[in-house]
Amino acid sequence: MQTHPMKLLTVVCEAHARTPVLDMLRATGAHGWTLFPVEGEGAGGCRTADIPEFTNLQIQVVVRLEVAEMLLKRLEREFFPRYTMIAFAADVQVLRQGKF
Amino acid sequence: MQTHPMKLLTVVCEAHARTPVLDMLRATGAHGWTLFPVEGEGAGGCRTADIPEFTNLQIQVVVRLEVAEMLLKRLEREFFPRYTMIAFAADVQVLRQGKF
Amino acid sequence: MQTHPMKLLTVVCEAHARTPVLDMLRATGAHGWTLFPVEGEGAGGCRTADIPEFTNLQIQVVVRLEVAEMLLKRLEREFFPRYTMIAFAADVQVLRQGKF
Amino acid sequence: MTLLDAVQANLLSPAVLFFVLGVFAALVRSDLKFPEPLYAGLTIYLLVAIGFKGGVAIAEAGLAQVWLPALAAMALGALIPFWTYPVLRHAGRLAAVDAAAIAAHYGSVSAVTFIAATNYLQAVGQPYENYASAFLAVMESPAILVGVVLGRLATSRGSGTAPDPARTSLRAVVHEALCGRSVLLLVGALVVGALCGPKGMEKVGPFFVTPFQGVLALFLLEMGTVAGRRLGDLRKVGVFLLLFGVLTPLINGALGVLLGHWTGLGLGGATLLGVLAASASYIAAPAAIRVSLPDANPTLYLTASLAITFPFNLTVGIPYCLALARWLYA
Amino acid sequence: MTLLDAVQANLLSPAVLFFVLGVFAALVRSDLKFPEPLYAGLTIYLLVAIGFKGGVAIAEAGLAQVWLPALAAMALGALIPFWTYPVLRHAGRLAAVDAAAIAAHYGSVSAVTFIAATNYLQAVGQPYENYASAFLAVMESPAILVGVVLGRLATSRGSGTAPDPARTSLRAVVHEALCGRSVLLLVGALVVGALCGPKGMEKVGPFFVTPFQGVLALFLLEMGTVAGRRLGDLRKVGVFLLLFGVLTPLINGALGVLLGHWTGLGLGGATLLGVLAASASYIAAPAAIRVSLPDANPTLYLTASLAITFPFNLTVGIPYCLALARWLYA
Amino acid sequence: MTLLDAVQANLLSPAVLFFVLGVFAALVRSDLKFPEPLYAGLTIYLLVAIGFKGGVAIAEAGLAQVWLPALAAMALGALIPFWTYPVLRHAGRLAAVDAAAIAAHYGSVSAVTFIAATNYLQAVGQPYENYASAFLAVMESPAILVGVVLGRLATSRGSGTAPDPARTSLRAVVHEALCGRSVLLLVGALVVGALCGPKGMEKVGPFFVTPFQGVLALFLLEMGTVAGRRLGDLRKVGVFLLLFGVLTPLINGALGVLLGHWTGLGLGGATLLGVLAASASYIAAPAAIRVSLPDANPTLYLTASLAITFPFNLTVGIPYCLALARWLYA
Ligand SMILES: Nc1ncnc2c1ncn2[C@@H]1O[C@H](COP(=O)(O)O)[C@@H](O)[C@H]1O
Ligand SMILES: Nc1ncnc2c1ncn2[C@@H]1O[C@H](COP(=O)(O)O)[C@@H](O)[C@H]1O
Ligand SMILES: Nc1ncnc2c1ncn2[C@@H]1O[C@H](COP(=O)(O)O)[C@@H](O)[C@H]1O
Ligand code: NA
Ligand code: NA
Ligand code: NA
Repeated sequence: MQTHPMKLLTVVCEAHARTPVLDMLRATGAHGWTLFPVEGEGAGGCRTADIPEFTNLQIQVVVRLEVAEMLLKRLEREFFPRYTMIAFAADVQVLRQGKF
Repeated sequence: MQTHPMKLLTVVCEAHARTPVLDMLRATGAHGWTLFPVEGEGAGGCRTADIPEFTNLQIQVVVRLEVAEMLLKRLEREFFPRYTMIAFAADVQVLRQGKF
Repeated sequence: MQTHPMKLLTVVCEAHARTPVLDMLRATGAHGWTLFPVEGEGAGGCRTADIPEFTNLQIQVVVRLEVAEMLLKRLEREFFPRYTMIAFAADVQVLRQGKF
Repeated sequence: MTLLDAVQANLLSPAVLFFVLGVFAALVRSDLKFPEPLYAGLTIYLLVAIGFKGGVAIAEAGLAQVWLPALAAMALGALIPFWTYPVLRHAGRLAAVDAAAIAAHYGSVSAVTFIAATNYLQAVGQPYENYASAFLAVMESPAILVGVVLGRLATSRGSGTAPDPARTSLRAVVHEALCGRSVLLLVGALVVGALCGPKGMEKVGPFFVTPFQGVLALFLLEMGTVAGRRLGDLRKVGVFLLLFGVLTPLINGALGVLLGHWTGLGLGGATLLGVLAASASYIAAPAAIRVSLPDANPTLYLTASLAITFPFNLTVGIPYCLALARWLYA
Repeated sequence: MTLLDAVQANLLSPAVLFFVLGVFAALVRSDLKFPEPLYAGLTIYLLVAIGFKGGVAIAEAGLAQVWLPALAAMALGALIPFWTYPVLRHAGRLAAVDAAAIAAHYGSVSAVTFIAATNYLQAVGQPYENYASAFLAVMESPAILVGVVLGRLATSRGSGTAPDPARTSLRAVVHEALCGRSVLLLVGALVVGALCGPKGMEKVGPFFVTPFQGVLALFLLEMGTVAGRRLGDLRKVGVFLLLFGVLTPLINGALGVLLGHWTGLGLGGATLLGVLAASASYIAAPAAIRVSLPDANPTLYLTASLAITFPFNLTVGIPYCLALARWLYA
Repeated sequence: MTLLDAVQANLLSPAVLFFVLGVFAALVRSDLKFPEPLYAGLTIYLLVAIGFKGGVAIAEAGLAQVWLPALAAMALGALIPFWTYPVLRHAGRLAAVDAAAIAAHYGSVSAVTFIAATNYLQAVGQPYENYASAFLAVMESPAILVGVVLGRLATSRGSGTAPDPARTSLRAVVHEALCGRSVLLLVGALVVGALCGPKGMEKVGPFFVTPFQGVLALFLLEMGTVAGRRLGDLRKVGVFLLLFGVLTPLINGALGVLLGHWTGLGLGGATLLGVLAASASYIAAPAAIRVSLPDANPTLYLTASLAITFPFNLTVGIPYCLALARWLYA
C-alpha cells in the first residue's frame, strides 16, 4: 500500500473567524476543508455551543507539507493577533497524492 | 507509561456511504468506531450540513497497523471510485492494546 | 517556521463522564479543551446520539508531553475501570509554546 | 378562474413566497441555513402530520374507497420510468445509468410538493379527499425499484466500476424502500391515524393540523435555500434536461389527473394524483440511487428534480393540475 | 369500564400507537432517529409545559391543599427502595450495588409516564388535580439519594474499584439532584406558573397547553425507538428482572393510589400518584447512578426501567391505576 | 398605572419570569443549555413571525403611513453613536476602538427586547401599530456601519495590529449588514407579509401568531442562561460601563418616544420606538464588530449589552418607555 505524507492542520476558532479562515485556506492552496461546531474552553474563556454566532468551530484541512508551512505562517501573522483560536499540525498519510 | 502504537484512520464521506463503510470496518476487524456529521468542501463541491441525507460524515477508527493497511486497501479499491470521500491515516498511541 | 512538539490527547467517552474528565484535565494542567457529541460503537455497545444523557462525547486536549503522560496515567487508573471510554495520544506541532 | 389567475393566486401564498425568499437568500450568499436537526424535525413533523390526517380520512371513508385509486397510483408511479427512460436515453443521449436514475426520480414523488398542493387546494376552497396521503405513501418506492432494475440491467451488460462494497443486493434496496425514514413515518402515521380515527384527531389535531400551514411555509424557506444553491448547476446539465424537467411534469400531471378521474376520485383528489405524478423525488430517490446505482451522476438527477421540477411544480405545476382537473370535471 | 376496556382504550390512543410505531421502527432496523437537539427541545417543552400547568394549578388551589399529598409522595418515593432493595438482593441474588441502583430507579419517577397518564385521564374524561405535577417534581430525587447511600454503604464494606476521580461526594449528588436539568426545569416552571397564575396561562396556554398532546405523541415515537433498541438486552437480564419490572409497578401503583386516597386527593389525583409510584426513572436516575455508583451494571437498570417497566406502564400500568382508583373510590 | 405598577406587572409575566429562571440556572451552575439548533430554530421562528406580522400590518396601513417614522427610526439609530461615542471616549476613558464598538451596539437594536415589548403592550391592553416591526428591521444596521467607520478612522490614525486577513472592506460589512441572517429573515418576512396581506395571515396565523408568546417565554429561559453566564464579567467592566448600560437606555428610550410622537405614531408605536432606541444589539452588532473592528474588546461590549442593558430593559426599560409615552400622550 503506497501512501503519501501530508499534513493535517486543525484550527479551533470562534465562529466569527469562519469566513476569513476558509478564504485564506482556499487562497493558500487547500483543495478542501472539513468543519464542525464544538464546545471549548481556553484563554478566551468558556464557549458553550448554544448561540450560533458565539460558538466555536473546528476546521480541518489536509494539505501538502509546503502548503501547511505557508498556512501556519499566515495564521500566526494575520489570525492569532485577531481571533480567539488555536491551531496545530499533525502528520498523516493519504493514498491519492494528487487530491490534496 | 507503556503505550502501544496504533493507527487512527479518518474517513470524511457523504452520508449515503455510512452503512457500507461501517459494514466494511466491522468486517475487516475494527472493534469500534466514532462518527459525527460535518460540513465540508472538496472536489465534489460544497456540502452544507442541513439535509441529513445530503450531509457529510467524519468516521474515525483506531485499529492495529495491519488492519489499517487492509482498510486502506479496501477503501481504495471499493469505495473511492464510488463515493465522494477522503481518507487519511495517522499514528497514535493507546494504553490498552487488546481493546483495538 | 519554528514549531513545538505537543501531544493531542483524544478521549471518546459516555456523556456521564463529562464533568469528571474535564475536572481532571484542568487539575492536571491542561490550559483548554475542545468537546463535541459523537455517535459510536465499541465494547459497550452502540451509542446513538439521540438522548443527551446517553450520548458519547469526544474530548480533545493539546498538552505538553509530560502533562500527556500524567493524563494517561490518571485515565488508566481512575477512569478506564469506571466509564465506557477510549483514549489515544498523537504527536502534533504548535506555534505558540506558552499557550499549552 | 383561468390558469393564469390560478398561478397568480398560488404565487402570492405565504408558502411560495417564503420559498422565493429562500432562493433569494441563496443567491445573495446569505449565511441563512437551517441546522440539520431543525430540518429533520420539520420533515418528521410534516410527514407524520400528513400521514396521520390521511389515516384518519381512511378510517372515515373506509378502505373500500381507497384501494382502487391507491393501486392505480402505485401502477402509475411504477410505469412512468418506462416512458421517461427511453426519452432520456435516446432524445437526451444520456448514459443508460443516468437515464435510469432520472427516470426513477420522476416516477417517485415529492412529499413537499404534495403537501404544498393540499395547501393550495385549501386556499382556493377546493375540497379534496384527505386520504390522498395514502397515494403519496404508495408512490414513493415502486419507481425507485423499477429505475434501479433498469439501471442494473444496463450496467451489468456494460463496464461497471469497482467491486461493490455494500453488495447492495436488491434486497437491501427493498429494505430501504420499505423501512427508510420517510416511508416508515408516512405509512406508520397513516396506520396510526386509521386506527385512532376522528377521536384521536381531536387530541392531536391542535398540533398536527392547526399550525400545519405555517410550518410548511417555514420549511419552504429552507427548501428555497437548498434549491437556490443548486441553481448554479443549471449550466452543467444542458438544455435538454431543462426542457425535460419542465415538460415531464406537464405530461405526468395530465396522466395523473386522468387516472384520478377514471378511478372515481373527485376533482380535488384527481388534482392531487396529478401533482404526485408530476412531482419528482429529491430525497428518497437520490438516497436509494446513490447507494444502488453509484455510477449515475448526482448532478444530473438532483439538479433536474430539485432545481428545475420542484420549483416549477410549486409555482406552475400545481395550479396547472387544478386547471386541468376543472376542465375535465366541468 | 372494566380493566380490559380501559387498557384497550389506552392502546388505541395516538400516544401509545406512536410509541408502538417507534418500537416497530427499531425492530425493523429503520434509520429513524430523532437528532439530539430535537430530543432535547421536546423534553424541555414537555417539562416546562407540565411544570407551568402544575404551578398555575397550585396558584388556584392554594399551597394548603398541596403540601400534604406532596410530602406523602416524597416519602413514598424515598421509602420504595427499602422494600425493593432487599427483594432484588435476596430474591434476585443481585450484587448489592446493582440492587441499590435498580431500587433507586423504581423509587424515582418517569416524567413521560406521568404525562402520558394525564393524557389518558383527559381522554377518558376523568378530571384530576392539575397540581399533581408538583408530586412529579418532588418524587424524582429522594429515592436516588437513598439508593446511592444504600449502594455506597454496601460497596464501602466491599471491594470497590479504582480511586474515585470525581471525588463524587454526596454533595455533588445532591447538587445534581437539585440543579440537574430536569428538576430545574420542572420545579422552575412550577414556580413560574405559581407566580403568574391563570393570567399568565392565558398568554402562554396556546403554546404550552393546546398542542401538548400532539407533541407528546411525537415524542413517544422517539421513545419507542429508544425502548425498542433496548429490547435485545432482555435476554441478558434474566427472567427475575422481567418479572420484577412488571410486578413492581403493580405493587407500587397500588401503594400510590392508596396514599392518594388517604391524603385526600380525588380519584384522578390518586391515579396519578399511583402512576408516579409505579413508574421507574430512566433519565435522571441513570445519570446520577452512573456517576455515583459507577460499579453498577447499566444494562440491568436501564433495561428494567426503559425496556420493561416503561412500556408496561404506558400500555397496562396507567389504566390499571385508574381501574384501581375507581374501585377504591366507588 | 404608575411606573412601579407597570414594572411589577411586567416582572410577573411568564416571559420575564422564565428569563429570571434562566439566570438562576446559570448562577447555580445547572447543566441547562439549549442546543445550538434549538436556539437557531427559535430565533428563526421569532424573526419570521414578527416580520410577517409587521408586513401584513404594512399591507393594511399602507406604506404612506410607515415611511416617515421608519426613516426617523433609521436616522435615530445612525445618530445615537454620535453622542455615545464621545461619552464613552472621554467620560469613560475607553480606547477609541472600544468606544466605537460599544456605540455601535447601542445605536443598533435587540429584536428580543422589541418582541418582549410588544408582548408587554398586549398584556397591559395597550394597542400598538403592528408595522413597528419595520422600524426594528431598518434600525439594526445603520448604527453598526457608523460605529465601524468611527472605529476605523480612530485606528487608522492609531497603531493597528496585524495585516487584515479578510481584507474586510466596508463592502463586506455592508453585505453582512444587508444579507446577514437576521436582517434577511426580518426584512424578507416583512416583504412576504406585505405581499400576502391578511389573506396570508389567515393561513399561517395559527403557527406564527397564536403560540408566539409561549415560544418567546421559552426562548427567554435560554437567554436568561446566556445573560447569567456573563454576570461574572460584570466585575471586569467597571462601574462606568455599569452606569452607562443603565442610563443610556433611559436617555435613548426618551429620544425614541419623543421621535415617535413627532412623527405621528400612536402611544403604543411611540413606546416601541422608545424601546428600540433604548435596546442594545447583542447578536448582529457583536458579529459585525468582531470581524471589522477585531481590536475592540468583546468583554466590554458584550457584557454591557447582554448582561446589563438587556436584563435592564426587559424588566424596567420597557415599562419605563410606556410610562413616558403615557405621560407624553396624556
Ligand atoms: N489546550 C487546548 N486543547 C484543546 N483545545 C483547546 C486548547 N486551548 C484552547 N482550545 C480550544 O480553542 C478555543 C480557543 O482557544 P483560546 O483562544 O485559548 O480561548 C477554545 O475554546 C477551545 O475550544
Ligand atoms: N483537503 C481536504 N482537507 C480536509 N477535508 C477535505 C479535503 N478534501 C475533501 N475534504 C472533505 O471530504 C469531503 C469529500 O471530499 P471530495 O470527495 O473531495 O468532495 C469534503 O466534503 C470535505 O469535507
Ligand atoms: N476502535 C475504535 N475506534 C474508534 N472509536 C472507538 C473504538 N472503540 C471504541 N470507540 C469509541 O469509544 C466509545 C466507547 O468505547 P467502548 O468503551 O469500547 O464502548 C464508543 O462508543 C466509540 O465511540
Ligand atoms: Na412523479
Ligand atoms: Na416510582
Ligand atoms: Na438602540
